[in-house]
Amino acid sequence: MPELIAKSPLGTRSPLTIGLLRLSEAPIMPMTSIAVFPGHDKAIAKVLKPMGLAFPAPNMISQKGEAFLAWTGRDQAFLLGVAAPMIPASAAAVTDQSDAWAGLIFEGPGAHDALMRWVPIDLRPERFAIGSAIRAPIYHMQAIILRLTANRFDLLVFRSMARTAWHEIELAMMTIEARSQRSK
Amino acid sequence: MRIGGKGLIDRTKPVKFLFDGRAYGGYRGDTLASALLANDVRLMGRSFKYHRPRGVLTAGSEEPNALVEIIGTKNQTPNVRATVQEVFEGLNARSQNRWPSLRFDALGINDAVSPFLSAGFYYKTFMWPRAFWERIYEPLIRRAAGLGSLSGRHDEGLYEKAYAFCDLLVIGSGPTGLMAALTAARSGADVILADEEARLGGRVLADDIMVGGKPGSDWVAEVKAELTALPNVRIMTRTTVTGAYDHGTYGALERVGLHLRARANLPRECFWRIVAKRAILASGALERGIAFPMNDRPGIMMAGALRSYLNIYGVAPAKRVTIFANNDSARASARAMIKAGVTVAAIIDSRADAPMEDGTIVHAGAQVTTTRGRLALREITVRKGGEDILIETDCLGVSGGWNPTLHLTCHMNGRPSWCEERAAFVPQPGAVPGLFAAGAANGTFSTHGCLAAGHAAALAALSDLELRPASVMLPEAEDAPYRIAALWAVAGKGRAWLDLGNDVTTKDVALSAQENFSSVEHMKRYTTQGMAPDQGKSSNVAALAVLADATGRSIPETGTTTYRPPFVPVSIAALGAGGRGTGFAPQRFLTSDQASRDRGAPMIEAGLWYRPSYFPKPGEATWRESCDREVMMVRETVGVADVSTLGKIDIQGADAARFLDFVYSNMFSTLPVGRVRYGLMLREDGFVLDDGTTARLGEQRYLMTTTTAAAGLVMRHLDFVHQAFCADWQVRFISVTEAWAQFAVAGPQARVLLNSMLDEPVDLPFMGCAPLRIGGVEGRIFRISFSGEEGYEVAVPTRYGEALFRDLVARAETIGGGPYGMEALNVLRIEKGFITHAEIHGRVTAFDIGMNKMISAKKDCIGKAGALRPGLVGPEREQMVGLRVSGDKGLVAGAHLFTHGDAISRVASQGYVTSVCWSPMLNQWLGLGFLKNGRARHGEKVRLVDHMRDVDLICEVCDPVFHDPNGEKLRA
Amino acid sequence: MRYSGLKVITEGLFGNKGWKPAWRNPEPKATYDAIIIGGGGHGLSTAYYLAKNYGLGNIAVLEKGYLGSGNIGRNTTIVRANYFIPGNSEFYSHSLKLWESLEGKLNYNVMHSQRGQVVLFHSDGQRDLAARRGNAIVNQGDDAEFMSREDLREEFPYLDYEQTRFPIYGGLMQRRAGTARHDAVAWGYARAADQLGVDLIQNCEVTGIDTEGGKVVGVQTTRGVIKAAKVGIVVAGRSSQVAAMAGMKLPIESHVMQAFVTEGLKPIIDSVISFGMGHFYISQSDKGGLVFGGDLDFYASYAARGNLPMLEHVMEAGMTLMPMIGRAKILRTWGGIMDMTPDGSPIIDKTHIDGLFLDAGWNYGGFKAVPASGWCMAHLMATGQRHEVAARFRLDRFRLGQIIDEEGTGSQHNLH
Amino acid sequence: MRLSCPLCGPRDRREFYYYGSDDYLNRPAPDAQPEAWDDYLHLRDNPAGELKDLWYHELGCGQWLRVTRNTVTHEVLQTELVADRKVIRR
Repeated sequence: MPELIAKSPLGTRSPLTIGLLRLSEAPIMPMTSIAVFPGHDKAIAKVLKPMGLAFPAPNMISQKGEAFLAWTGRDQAFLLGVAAPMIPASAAAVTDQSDAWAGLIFEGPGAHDALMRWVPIDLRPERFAIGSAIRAPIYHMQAIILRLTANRFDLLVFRSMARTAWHEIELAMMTIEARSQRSK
Repeated sequence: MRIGGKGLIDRTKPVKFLFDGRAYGGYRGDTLASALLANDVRLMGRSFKYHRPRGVLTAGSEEPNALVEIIGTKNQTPNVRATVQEVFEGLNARSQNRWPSLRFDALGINDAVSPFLSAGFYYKTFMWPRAFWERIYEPLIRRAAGLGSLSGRHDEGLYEKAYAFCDLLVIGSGPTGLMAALTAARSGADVILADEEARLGGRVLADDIMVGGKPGSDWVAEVKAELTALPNVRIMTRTTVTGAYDHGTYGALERVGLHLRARANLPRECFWRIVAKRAILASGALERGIAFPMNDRPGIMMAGALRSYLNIYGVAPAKRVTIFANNDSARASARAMIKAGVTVAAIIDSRADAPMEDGTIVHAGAQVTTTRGRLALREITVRKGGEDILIETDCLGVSGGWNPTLHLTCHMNGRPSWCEERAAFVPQPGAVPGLFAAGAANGTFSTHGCLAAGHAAALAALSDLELRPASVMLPEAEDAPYRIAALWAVAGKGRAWLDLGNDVTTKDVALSAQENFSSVEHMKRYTTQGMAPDQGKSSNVAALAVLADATGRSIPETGTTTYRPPFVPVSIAALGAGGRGTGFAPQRFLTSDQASRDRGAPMIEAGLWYRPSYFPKPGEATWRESCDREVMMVRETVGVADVSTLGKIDIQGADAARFLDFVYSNMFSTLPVGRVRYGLMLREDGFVLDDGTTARLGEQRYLMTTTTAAAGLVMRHLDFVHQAFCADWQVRFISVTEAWAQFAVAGPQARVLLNSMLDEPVDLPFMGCAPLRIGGVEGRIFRISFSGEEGYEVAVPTRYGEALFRDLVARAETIGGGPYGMEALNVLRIEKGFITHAEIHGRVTAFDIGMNKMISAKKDCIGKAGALRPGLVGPEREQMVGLRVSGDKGLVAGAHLFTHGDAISRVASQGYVTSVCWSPMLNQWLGLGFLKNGRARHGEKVRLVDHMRDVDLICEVCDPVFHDPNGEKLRA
Repeated sequence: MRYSGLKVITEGLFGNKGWKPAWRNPEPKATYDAIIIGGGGHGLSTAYYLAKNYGLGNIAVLEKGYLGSGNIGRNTTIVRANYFIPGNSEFYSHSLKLWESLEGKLNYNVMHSQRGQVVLFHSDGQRDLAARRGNAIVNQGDDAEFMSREDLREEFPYLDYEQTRFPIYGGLMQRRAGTARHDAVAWGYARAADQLGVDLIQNCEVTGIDTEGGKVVGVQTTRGVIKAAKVGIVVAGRSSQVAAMAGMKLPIESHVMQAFVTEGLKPIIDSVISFGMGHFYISQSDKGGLVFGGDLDFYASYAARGNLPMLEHVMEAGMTLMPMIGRAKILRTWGGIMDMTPDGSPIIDKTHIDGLFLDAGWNYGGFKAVPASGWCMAHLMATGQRHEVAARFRLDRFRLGQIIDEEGTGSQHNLH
Repeated sequence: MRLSCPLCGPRDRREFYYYGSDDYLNRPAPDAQPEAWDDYLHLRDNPAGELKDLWYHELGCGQWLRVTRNTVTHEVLQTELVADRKVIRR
């Protein structure tokens, strides 16, 4: 009987702090794609309601306690933080995505500035409100960008590209810090 | 020389720098040009073609003459404008395009033979003898041409790119830009104010203008303080907006660290992509010269630049200044010089009705007809009323008028229109949607006019943005009319330069007209007018006027060439920031990556993934030895390979089967649950798109696999087919490539290995699939094979991938097996005649690979109609065959095939080889290839020729399946 | 007037006053034997070869703007014959041979410089494809050779050989490939055609094509009706619009492709270098500017200007391949409009209208094709027969599936 | 260059993959004549002016868009989801 040890996408990498910014890997958490079949919105709403969730509008997150339902596409959302509920097979395609993505937590004042080195989206707090979820590139990579609280981004990239994502954000953190030191 | 009490430089911060190896002193806030002028250095460069001595002409990024190399510790930067480069302690600058030195340049000989180097002379000569062009003429030309030099070393500097967004982008911070930014900012708009210079203020500072009753610099400081305090304003200095692109996107180059000594992690430059809902072009105007004979000597500069050097840098370029102008604006230079204690020898004003000037001689209706001085201006000749006057002077400030800096308005093909009154082109309103040109950039030249225009432009933008304008008081300022009488060129002996950068003279333009290169585009291309580093910023309009004159047309009839991005040259490194090295594309790592590297496997790139090539063992000297061993290991015992890179797509829904029937050429609705089927996917044009196996996991659930290379392509294709043709079907799909780590376990001992780690023995038919519990983890198992041996693929959630790989390999090794890499995988599949994208390379049909029968007759599918075209089937097409040859002479992929006995020529080519390997099992070289009518030619000996690698041999055509043709091992 | 070094010197001694116009500005006649619509490289070379090879004296070239105002004046000037699919192989091979004697024939220095072009490869698979290409080139009778990584290091020391993303495995070199001064090609053909009596009529836009009973009889222009029994449409970039005047719908989509030039630099890049992974190719002009480009902007456009994403991608590719160019500065960027066909290969063919011929669909390979395109189009217009080296460039090949697809990307216009 | 994805909002052109004219939506019947397939796969009006074409929000939501655009000015007049189209029954 083999002993299968779970490993997170970045393994044992410790959090990185440069200046006021901090980058760390998020722990693996349950993540389920729920893709509603045409005409089954109500059936899904019925499943979500007891959980205190609603199917999110585009670019939005529905949240209740530990559970987040983040919009990820047309008639598609990712349920994060809790195990998937029972969903009738006729209502939605349910696919486990927990292992498909690497989660990065990027936080600190001005984190948006660093991220906007790579992301072609206006991520400033006043333009990218708490409760937003978008699909957007981080440089060449597909990503999901979530804003759950102020001064923090939760980033999801394909698991195999976690190191590239880390490296790129680290670069941005370094240059932002060097710029802040420039006048000194 | 430095003038006491003037300028905005920080005199408490002296800096030392080098120019051509000599040390000079300057102050923080100086540019290289201002610091050199302060040290009375006037010779700063050599011209492009004639290598004539040149000094600084301007005080801005439009500088055509004073281009230098900046020597860093690790590298050098060519063609840096001395007028833009700020000095810092230790700055090392070097003049360029001269040998052996700036003062004595051997190629100065070109100047002496200039009559033979007229416009386009090179099109008319150097043709004979033919072989001399590449060997003699062209190398000579190339060596003489060019300006600065690259070192040839990698640019290790740090660069970055970034995005920014705003309601309103204000380009330029002179009176117009500051007023616009202030108005918009107070009204709550989200504003970016960008200025090319290190300081805000533009010509308010350069001209030392009074604004609102106080010195301009005070007014600028007040506005700056207010803007800085506002949260909705972002001020970007040292930032040049370089291009206007579609839908409110602007490119901008920020000089982040170029004004400082190199520091760790501080980028040299940043290229910004600014998305603005509206923009105001407040970029001011550029002064232009007058083409009078010998107008290129060091000491001859723009009249406005004299004011910039004096008011910003506290520098007077000379002791005895003369002014030559056709408009009023240059008078300010004379006044400023006098006030600073510099002698103004005379003002030469070409207008007969030129106003007088207190305390200065004004030669009205006069022109400068020639100049003297070898390395610096010494004397000028002025013609007035038929008489020549000699004036001793070491600096001549010239003003031929002002051209609005409207370049950005041309970036979307807009053409400016001619304004006779201003003798200048002015922007076409709306040329760039959302961009308003205002102030001097729009032809308004008084300070009051600019302030008002900035305010008005902001109001227009606010109205578009649906923001209520806050009240802003317009400060008082001068409102003098702009009076000019156009003067483009002065007749006389000697060359009169238009384009100083490319050494284009009025004679060149006249010659181009004489030779019927009379369209403005022809003139530009024939003479190279406007194609130098300054892109004709100070010369294009005059050249156009000279051409108009030579062809007897008006300026509007003659037209204008257009300005293209970038407004100022932008380094490739800044535009390509992030792309260096591995940054060019994301790196994808397998869960087994570290385990493979631990075993010394060289990793190779495949579809952005890194995959192990082979796993060397002690004593193996070449990759072939390792590969052969791995192949035999799979054939004889068991091998383990990470195949997680294959694309995996989870397809669900009541219409999933129907959907697969539509996207695959063969049938999937008939596939039983728990079984796997090979599928062939076509493009709509009938050629093969991809292949792979698809498993039916449930009545309404399939798992499709794609090749590694085509995973993204297939996803896009499926999305298209679904959304375009059957969006209402009950089907949804999502990539699960990254969700599963999947390992091939192949070989006669595969089952033994698996059974050693499973609770229940494996019991799957060939092409079966089932859920699997392994080490307490829910996984999947598929009995499929890409090797021809009994094979399984085991999939577990990715987090367990590394552990499972290490465990599988360890177990395999206990029974004589082990891991195998891409090389062995390739040999195994060639032996079995399985195809990859080496075979299905986009020009191959199902017919070619012998799979025409896989296009089901019972249903429609993507590509079915396309595949029926006559050109896609038939014996004349090259069909896939096997090739083999015994002996140690190897087959090579890429070789062409010929009928034995035929001459080697394109027409005779019968096909080509796509994949080859040495088969350690069959002890011969095997190949897959395509051969005309190949299926009918099994057994024929054909000639294989590879000129690239000197291979010429005879090989045998055969069936492409070399190993286990009946699949007995697969089904074992 | 004949150009020569001696002439340059004698004219120089006398103030360059004696140079004659390079071509006349004739008024259009009422009737011509043949009309070429389009005064670009292909149109001018067609006219030249019609006059030169077939003795047609009464020809007009009608140009909407100025001569050479299309893609001949806005390309990256590369001349090569390194195609590998039959149809392209023989055609570009023929074209390169014509290039090699062009200056003498035209008495115009087009600065055709055979400085070599190397296409780099970055994997075993790419190496094998390069070999297949190289072999096809040699089989055709042209030159190609493999360069190892070590060979490359010696000749191009500034490439980033340590770069691990797409490491350099080797390259396929064609020594006879190179560059030419693009504008001069148009001017050389124009001047030579003019000297053979061809009327080059600028600022004359064709607004209609007149036919009678399935035969072409002439064209309508902004300068009046002009009659001719033979009309050639040679207007790459606007092919669809002009063909539509004759009721034709073409297998063409128009796309913009950008090109870039840096400020002048002392010689550093001697050959043309193409990056097999990054859609990037570069050469250095005689003036010293690095001239380079990449792929299409990829969206249908007639705007002759591009956008930042492709520009940045090309620069990133350049920085990956040869980081030593980082400090060179982009001086000018521009765009050209490409006739993109569904297989990436051109069309030189008759049309459904008698006497109306089409030369179009040059994708982004048009510059090097200028001599052979004119040669074959002239042959077709003069004889009514397809020239043997352009026999496969048929208009109906897409319907029939006789595809000439070098890239293997299929019937999507922008992928070639 | 920017396109407004009906789901994601205004986005940079670099997030999108381009296919071609929306002719690709008008798939002929399986038994249509070769000329119809030729028209579908190859022949294009290719207007210098207003064009409807297909873009894929590849680095975003994965939706195909039909964009109405001017090929001369690059002005975008409309974007809509291909999937929202009235599906042509095959």
